[in-house]
Amino acid sequence: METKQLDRVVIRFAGDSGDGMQLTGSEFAKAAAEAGNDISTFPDFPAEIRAPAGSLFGVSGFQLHFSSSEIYTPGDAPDVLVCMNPAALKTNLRDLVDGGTLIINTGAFIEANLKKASYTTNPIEDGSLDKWKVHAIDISQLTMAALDGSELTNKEKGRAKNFFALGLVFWMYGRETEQEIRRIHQQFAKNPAFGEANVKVFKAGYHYGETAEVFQTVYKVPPATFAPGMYRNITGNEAIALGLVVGAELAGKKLFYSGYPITPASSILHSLAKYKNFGVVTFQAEDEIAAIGAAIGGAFGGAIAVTASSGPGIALKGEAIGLGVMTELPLVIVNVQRGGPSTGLPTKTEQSDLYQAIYGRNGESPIPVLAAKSPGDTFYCAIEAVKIATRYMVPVMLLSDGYLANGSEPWPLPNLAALPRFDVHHRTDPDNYFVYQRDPNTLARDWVVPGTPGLEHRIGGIEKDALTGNISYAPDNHEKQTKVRAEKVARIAQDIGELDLAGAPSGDVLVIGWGGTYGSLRQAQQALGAQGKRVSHAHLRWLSPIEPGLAKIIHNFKRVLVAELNMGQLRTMLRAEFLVDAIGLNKIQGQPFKVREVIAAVEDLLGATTAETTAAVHQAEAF
Amino acid sequence: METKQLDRVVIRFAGDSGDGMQLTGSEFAKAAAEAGNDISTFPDFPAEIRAPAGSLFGVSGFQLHFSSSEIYTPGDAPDVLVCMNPAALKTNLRDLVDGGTLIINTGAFIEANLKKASYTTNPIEDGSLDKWKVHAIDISQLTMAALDGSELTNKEKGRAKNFFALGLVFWMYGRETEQEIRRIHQQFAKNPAFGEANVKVFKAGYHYGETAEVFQTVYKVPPATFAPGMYRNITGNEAIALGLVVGAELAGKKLFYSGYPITPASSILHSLAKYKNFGVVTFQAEDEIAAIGAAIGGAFGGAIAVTASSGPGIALKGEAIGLGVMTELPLVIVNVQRGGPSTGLPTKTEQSDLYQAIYGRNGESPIPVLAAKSPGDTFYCAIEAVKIATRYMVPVMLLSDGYLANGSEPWPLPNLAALPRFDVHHRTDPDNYFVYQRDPNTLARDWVVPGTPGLEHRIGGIEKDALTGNISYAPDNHEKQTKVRAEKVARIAQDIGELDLAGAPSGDVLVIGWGGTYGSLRQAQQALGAQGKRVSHAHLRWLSPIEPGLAKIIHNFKRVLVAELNMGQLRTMLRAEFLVDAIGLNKIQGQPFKVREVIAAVEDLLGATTAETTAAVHQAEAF
Amino acid sequence: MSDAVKLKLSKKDLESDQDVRWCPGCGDYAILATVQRTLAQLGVKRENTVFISGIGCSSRFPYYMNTYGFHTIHGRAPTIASGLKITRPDLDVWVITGDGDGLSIGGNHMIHVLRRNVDLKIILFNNQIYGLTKGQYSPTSAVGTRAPSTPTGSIDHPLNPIALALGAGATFVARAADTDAKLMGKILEQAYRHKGAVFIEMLQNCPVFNDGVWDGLKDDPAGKQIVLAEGKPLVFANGTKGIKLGAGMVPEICDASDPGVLVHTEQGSAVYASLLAQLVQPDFPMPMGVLYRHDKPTYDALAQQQVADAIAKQGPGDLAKLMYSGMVWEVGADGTRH
Amino acid sequence: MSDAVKLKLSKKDLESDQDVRWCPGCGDYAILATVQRTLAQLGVKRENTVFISGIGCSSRFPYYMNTYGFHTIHGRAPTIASGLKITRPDLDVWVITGDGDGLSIGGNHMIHVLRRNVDLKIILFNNQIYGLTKGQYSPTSAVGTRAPSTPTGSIDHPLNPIALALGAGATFVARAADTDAKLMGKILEQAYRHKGAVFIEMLQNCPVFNDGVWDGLKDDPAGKQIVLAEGKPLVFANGTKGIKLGAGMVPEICDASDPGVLVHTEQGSAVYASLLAQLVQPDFPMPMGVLYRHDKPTYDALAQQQVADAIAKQGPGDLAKLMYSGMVWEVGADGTRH
Ligand SMILES: Cc1ncc(C[n+]2csc(CCOP(=O)(O)OP(=O)(O)O)c2C)c(N)n1
Ligand SMILES: Cc1ncc(C[n+]2csc(CCOP(=O)(O)OP(=O)(O)O)c2C)c(N)n1
Ligand code: SF4
Ligand code: SF4
Ligand SMILES: [Mg+2]
Ligand SMILES: [Mg+2]
Repeated sequence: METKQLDRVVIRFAGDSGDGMQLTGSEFAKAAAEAGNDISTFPDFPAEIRAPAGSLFGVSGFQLHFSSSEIYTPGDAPDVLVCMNPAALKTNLRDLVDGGTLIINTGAFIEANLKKASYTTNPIEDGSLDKWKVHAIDISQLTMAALDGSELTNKEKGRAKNFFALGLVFWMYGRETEQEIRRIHQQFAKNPAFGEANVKVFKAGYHYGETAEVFQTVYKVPPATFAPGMYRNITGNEAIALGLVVGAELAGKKLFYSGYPITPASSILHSLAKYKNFGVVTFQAEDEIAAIGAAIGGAFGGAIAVTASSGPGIALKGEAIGLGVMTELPLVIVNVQRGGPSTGLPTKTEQSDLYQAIYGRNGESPIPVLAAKSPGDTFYCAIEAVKIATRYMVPVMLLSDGYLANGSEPWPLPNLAALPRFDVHHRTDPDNYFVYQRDPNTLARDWVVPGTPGLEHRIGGIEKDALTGNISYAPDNHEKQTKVRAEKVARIAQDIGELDLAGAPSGDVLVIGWGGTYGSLRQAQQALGAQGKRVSHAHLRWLSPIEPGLAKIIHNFKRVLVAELNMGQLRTMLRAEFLVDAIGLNKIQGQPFKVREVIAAVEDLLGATTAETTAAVHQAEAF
Repeated sequence: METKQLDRVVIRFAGDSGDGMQLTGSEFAKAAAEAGNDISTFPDFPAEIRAPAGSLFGVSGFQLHFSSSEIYTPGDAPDVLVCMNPAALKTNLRDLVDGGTLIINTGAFIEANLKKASYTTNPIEDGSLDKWKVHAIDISQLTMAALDGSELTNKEKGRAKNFFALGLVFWMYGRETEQEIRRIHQQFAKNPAFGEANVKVFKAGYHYGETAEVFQTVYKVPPATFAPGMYRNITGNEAIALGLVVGAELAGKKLFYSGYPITPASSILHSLAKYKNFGVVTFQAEDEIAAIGAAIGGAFGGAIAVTASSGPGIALKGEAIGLGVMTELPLVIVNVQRGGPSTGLPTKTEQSDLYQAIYGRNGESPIPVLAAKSPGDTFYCAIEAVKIATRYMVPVMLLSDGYLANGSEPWPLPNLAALPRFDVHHRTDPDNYFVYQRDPNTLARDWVVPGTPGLEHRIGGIEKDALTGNISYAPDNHEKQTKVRAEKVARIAQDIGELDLAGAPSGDVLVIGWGGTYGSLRQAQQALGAQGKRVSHAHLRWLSPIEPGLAKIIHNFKRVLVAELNMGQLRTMLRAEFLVDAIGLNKIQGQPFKVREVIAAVEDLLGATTAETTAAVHQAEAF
Repeated sequence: MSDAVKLKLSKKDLESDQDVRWCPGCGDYAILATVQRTLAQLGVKRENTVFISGIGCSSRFPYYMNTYGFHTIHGRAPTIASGLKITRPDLDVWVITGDGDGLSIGGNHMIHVLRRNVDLKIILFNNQIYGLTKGQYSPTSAVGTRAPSTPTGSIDHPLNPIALALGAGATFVARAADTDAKLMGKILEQAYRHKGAVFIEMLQNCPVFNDGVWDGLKDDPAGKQIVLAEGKPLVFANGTKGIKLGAGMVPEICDASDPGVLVHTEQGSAVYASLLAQLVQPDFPMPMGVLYRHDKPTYDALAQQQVADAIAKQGPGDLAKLMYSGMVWEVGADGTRH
Repeated sequence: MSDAVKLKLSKKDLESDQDVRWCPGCGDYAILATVQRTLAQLGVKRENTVFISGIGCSSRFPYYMNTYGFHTIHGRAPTIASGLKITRPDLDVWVITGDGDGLSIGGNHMIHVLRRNVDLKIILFNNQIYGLTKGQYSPTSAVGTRAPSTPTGSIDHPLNPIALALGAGATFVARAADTDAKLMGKILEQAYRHKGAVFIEMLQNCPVFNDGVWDGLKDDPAGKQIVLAEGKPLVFANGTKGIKLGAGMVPEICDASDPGVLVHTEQGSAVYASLLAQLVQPDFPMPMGVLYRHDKPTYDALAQQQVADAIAKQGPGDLAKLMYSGMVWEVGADGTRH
């Protein structure tokens, strides 16, 4: 039994939505993190809650990338694929690297399931899997055996089989089991019988690896080195929730969150609902319009008001956002994007709501828009959104996406003490108060809240006099106010930090991205850079106003490539802004970019030979 | 008493919203039309139904441009201003040309009204009106006198005073009175006493002109020459309604209109509700979402389904439009734009909903967008919208605005027989029917309606398989469908006619406009052209896809000026599309462009001397 | 609804070729089967039958019916169905919705479609939870419901769907449990025959996120249900107990022999119907069946009637005439007006 | 609502400096004056009073109150008011809406704010018409209403605002006419004291687009109105006639001496309240005053309570602890995990 050392492994667990693959994956991710690896995860599940067993559309997958060096993505293609049934094999095999390891639960490869997966012959037997290292194991049966004599029904026993797979991979990668066993017991504290059973099966899987002849090698992925400090695993939606709580704290105000459930935004509400002892009030409204309406009411009253949704829900908020623009109240609107149009691909990721964020309202109603680049980054974006909203008295749109929302990464805990406060001041001085009098620097009007004696006033959605705030239909006043509202957003540039640029400020190709594609783009740039290519990557955090730093460099490159998970929305904006003949790398498949796709596109622009491309791809994988 | 001949006159009636200025203006417009003048009108009224008498915000105005030669706009500035009270004078005087004629109802210039208009001294007496030809007449008193001995209450008598003004201007411009007298009797048929009184007062006003010494001259504006044929006066909303009825007829289908009232779109519903004998069904829904929902249901059932609203209402329709895009059903969505953002300036005109039309939805959801250029043109745009929607199976957005909706012009009646039919075909053949099988040319899927045996099928908002239309989460299918939806819109270019271009296809300045600004832009171009300037004007009817003809010429000009009543929305689109450094002429005052404003902007680009500019302006006025 | 020619149809004929994607054990299966069986028995024309839904687990329903179907957007099914029925009165239009789809985001459309009495058959799957979005509480969830969005319990008072429908002016209001195929079938048949808006509350179990929420009622039909029958008294507990109108017009449980025991009629007064609506768990057994039914002209019929009247009165529309309405004049060959 | 310290306030103190922009003779003037006078008498704190409205003539109301005010967007006032009240329970929040704003586009928010019992005082101006958009019929317009959008008469059955509010679970339901300042004042004062959602239907005249729509009732108060008084019988026509519950639970007009004449109590049963809701023109005189009033915990109080409980239970939030929740580990100076 030899032990082989690896720098990095990409493993994917695939099975029925009922097979518990999400749990298996995240547990193994925790183990990897505990072992000190850098990790990146990508859960990918169907829109159905629990589609019928064995169906192709019911397959649920969880991909984990763990490594002894820094990584940015969940990996392009799995080295190891665990398939709990034929449907999972059918839908995932194409991604497995040639020569990769394939672990199959033969127990599920029965006639009925094969048919559901539209296999005419059993792939395990028809030789169609020859180019992979196949480990065909009757996990179902072994699970039953492990639970022989337990009180549980056979149905219940069957449910434990994912823990067999978990135990097996624990052994394959030499992971510590105590921690995991403790966690299983905790998780099933309410139902010890299940906990007991799952632990039994987990151990069975582990020992099967040890004893069975089938595995010749154990793999070791040594710990990665990180910057010193405290770390935790975090998903994008967890981090947004934390960021909002911290943002409110830094503003010295209370947080009010008002939302209506929608995938993949719902879990922000779920997290915040647990933080009531921070004074957080959460409100599940009757629809998205009511949700933002309540948020606007909260903002009028002096709360840090936030609403979140996904594309279809944001569409419904458009009119109310306009009211926020006109009344100049601080508000944070989060859009956790998913595949569109219409209901589209509700559980898949996409970046196709950028136009909606920037342009999707009636009238001239510009608002600031920023986007998070990684699960952990959503924390800082949330804080920044709160800061800008209150500082400039304006609704701010924060863009995330399904990939960030559900994906997780090790996250260095922020040093709270080091985060600058931005305490909000509510005017109380009644002496010559004018409702639309503005701060000369930010152009923000005073945030006066009801309850303040002597400052009683009225606001609303009809155009307002530039000073008094009274209704005004005066032509010049309307033009003036329209321009001030635009200028206010433009001035936010003064609060925007350095452009996130990797590579030289000039060169052959500038790759521009925004939001959740950061990992793939940055990794591709590094691979190409290491190959000596004159390629840089600028990742935009602010989309409105457009990062000021970009203007300084965008003209210094032969070619500009805008990579987005849409048909070219940022590209259109940049072409209009800079008159640069930017071309697009666009993917509309509900899936993140693979690093190799980005490299190929850039090499293409560089007119590279395939040989070079493959070199760079290997380089990328070496990271 | 001399008679002076004029080529053109701009007259504005201004008074309380209760003073009946809209009626006076439109009656005088009819008289001008009857007299064979070319005319253009611009009603301008407050958001309040009937604001309190004498208030500044309660002033209602109606401007009429009548001429013996072709005209395109209601005129930049009135030559004659009729003011029924101080507030009207205060808000309108600034527009009156120097030396212009000012007719004032002194009867309303009492202390209280002067105060409401924040006059400290009476302008009639303080000499502040010296630079105009002032006719101070106690119209109130003269009206009372005319009705001496009538049964009516004094309040009722007072209401007739606008007819005194009407009679007076009838005399000033030597208009026939019989017709008008007949019309007044008709209008008040339900209440003959009022009719009688109004006629009395109308005559009194006329005779006052004759007898009183004050007027030294009568003006004659000879008839204009038009292309031979039948004509009528028409407003934009009337013409849209007619166009929709005709469009449905040309498609061989029934029209279903579903809307929720909103200014300035409501009157489309009001007109169509009168056309029930054409088989038109109208539905006043509970809100804008229900309105478009019902329209989509109608489209699913095989109707020519239409919904209309204005900016805030269109914002609410965004999500449902996406459903129309995904299910590929024919639909016409009309946006009669008004001042934004939010409630904004509900009764004023603006072009600031272009972004919303093009980009204002979640996901990749491109739709065709076209805009009407004049009240009469909305008729043809409505027909074209119906044609494209049914031919390509797609929701089409038609943009109009408050200026077109309420403004009127003499309209040559279309030759119905000459309008090409585009009969709709509903597939009934069940043999190898696939729900998303497409026409190779238009990429439209078959429009199969319920009630067709053997073609039962299901559609919905989740991504659809490119052939069968079944739910599909397949990555490649989603990308394919997203691209097809975009390509379908792009292909509409093949149905778009010649670019509407005035001037040479190359030159110094290309002025590009869209929608209701046509008149001012075209007139400015002609004036500049007549001055030998190398200036052309391209007016876009189609904004998505962008008029194909534009690509051929846009690069042939030194400068490109995009003139819009917004902050530069089309400009942004054109810069992105053509990488042309287009600059903007933008006005956000809830008012149309004045021809002089356009000329000034162009001359500015040409680096002209003010002398030249004024020459061109006079040229324009000479049209 | 359109008088269907009796065809020999079997349940199978109503099943589409799509795999049903609900969780194992979901109450939706039983409702689907009953609808398919009932429509088959009624011999409806598949091509004239349309199922329209919003978004939610329940709203996947149309995909499984071998009829025309439209899976629309969240809460808007009643609007789309209205537009279809108003323009195509020849079709039988059914609306499938959930307690979130139909009462939360779609509440406004629901009350307006009911008050207009559009001839739609609306089936609301009430599982007191948002299933598709993984178990948040809904407007019908009991106070104190612990769900992901309310870890310490929900605090809003639930809607009473029946009371709301009656308050909106519904003309046909009924209730059944997903487990009671017989009653479901009876109600569906009556609904099919009713000319006007139908509102059926289906008590549905969501084993995954709200398992057993209706068990109290389902496990003890005798004690917790009053199966309504025309002209029969409101009795339960095997005919031992009844419902009467007590002092202050408060409904009371009484002995079945009590002369005050109310007698059911579907055509009862609005006040009587509202009393039935007040009979809810845990204090009362819940009335099952058709609670209220009255005939009222339908919106779709009236809309079509107005068109017919207009044609009768003004004659079929003449486009030329229409063009010429308003002030029309001619410009002669000389280019000036005559 | 917040117990206001009695201040010497006059109506003038409640008037803002804005010109009132309603048409001459509009019923809104009287309602505005009564609200101003009543709040002055109640000695409310102007700074703690907020008026929130949607869009419509009636919704211009907040501009004229010298308090805090928010003229929002069409139909959404209840949502904005809810957000304000939930986060600022110390404020007195009033909602002004119309029959279009509150029952057409805003119907869903209306029923949900009522069922949640958010402590808001909602005044619905019912003129049975869309005033601001120039006179289209509204959800409360009678069948056959001729309006610009219905030249041959409207065909949808109107909503009964009171029945809808009750169906949604409102805890305070009242009705008054714009012409009856005294009754308006009494109701407003009670509303102010009620802890919970208040729904007041104000019968308002729109002289421009729907003149006299309530005249039948206003011109014959004795014959067409039942002025409700706690503990007093439902009598009208100068005490000669009464209302009783007839056979089949159908309300009937009877002789005042009839022993069956119902006696009013605001705290009556839901069934009794629904009977009052059924008393509408032209068949019945309409009950004026407070039809129904019950105490129920308010959403805003419960929401704040949950926060207080959480703090009591878990202690005030500690951000550091929060950050450290979940699986946390340390990376040492050597860059590897310990
Ligand atoms: C505009 C919009 N908002 C929110 C959602 C998310 N969503 C989908 S279904 C649903 C609620 C489903 O609950 P219910 O109607 O009771 O149906 P069930 O799943 O319980 O059958 C929600 C909130 C959406 N798809 N669209
Ligand atoms: C989103 C939106 N849709 C439509 C309108 C147009 N609109 C303004 S007020 C109104 C109805 C007003 O009726 P009601 O609420 O009864 O108020 P009233 O004017 O009668 O007092 C409508 C349809 C709007 N402003 N915004
Ligand atoms: S989540 Fe509940 S309602 Fe939805 S399919 Fe599963 S069991 Fe049925
Ligand atoms: S239109 Fe009617 S409701 Fe509106 S202000 Fe005038 S009178 Fe009042
Ligand atoms: Mg549900
Ligand atoms: Mg109204």
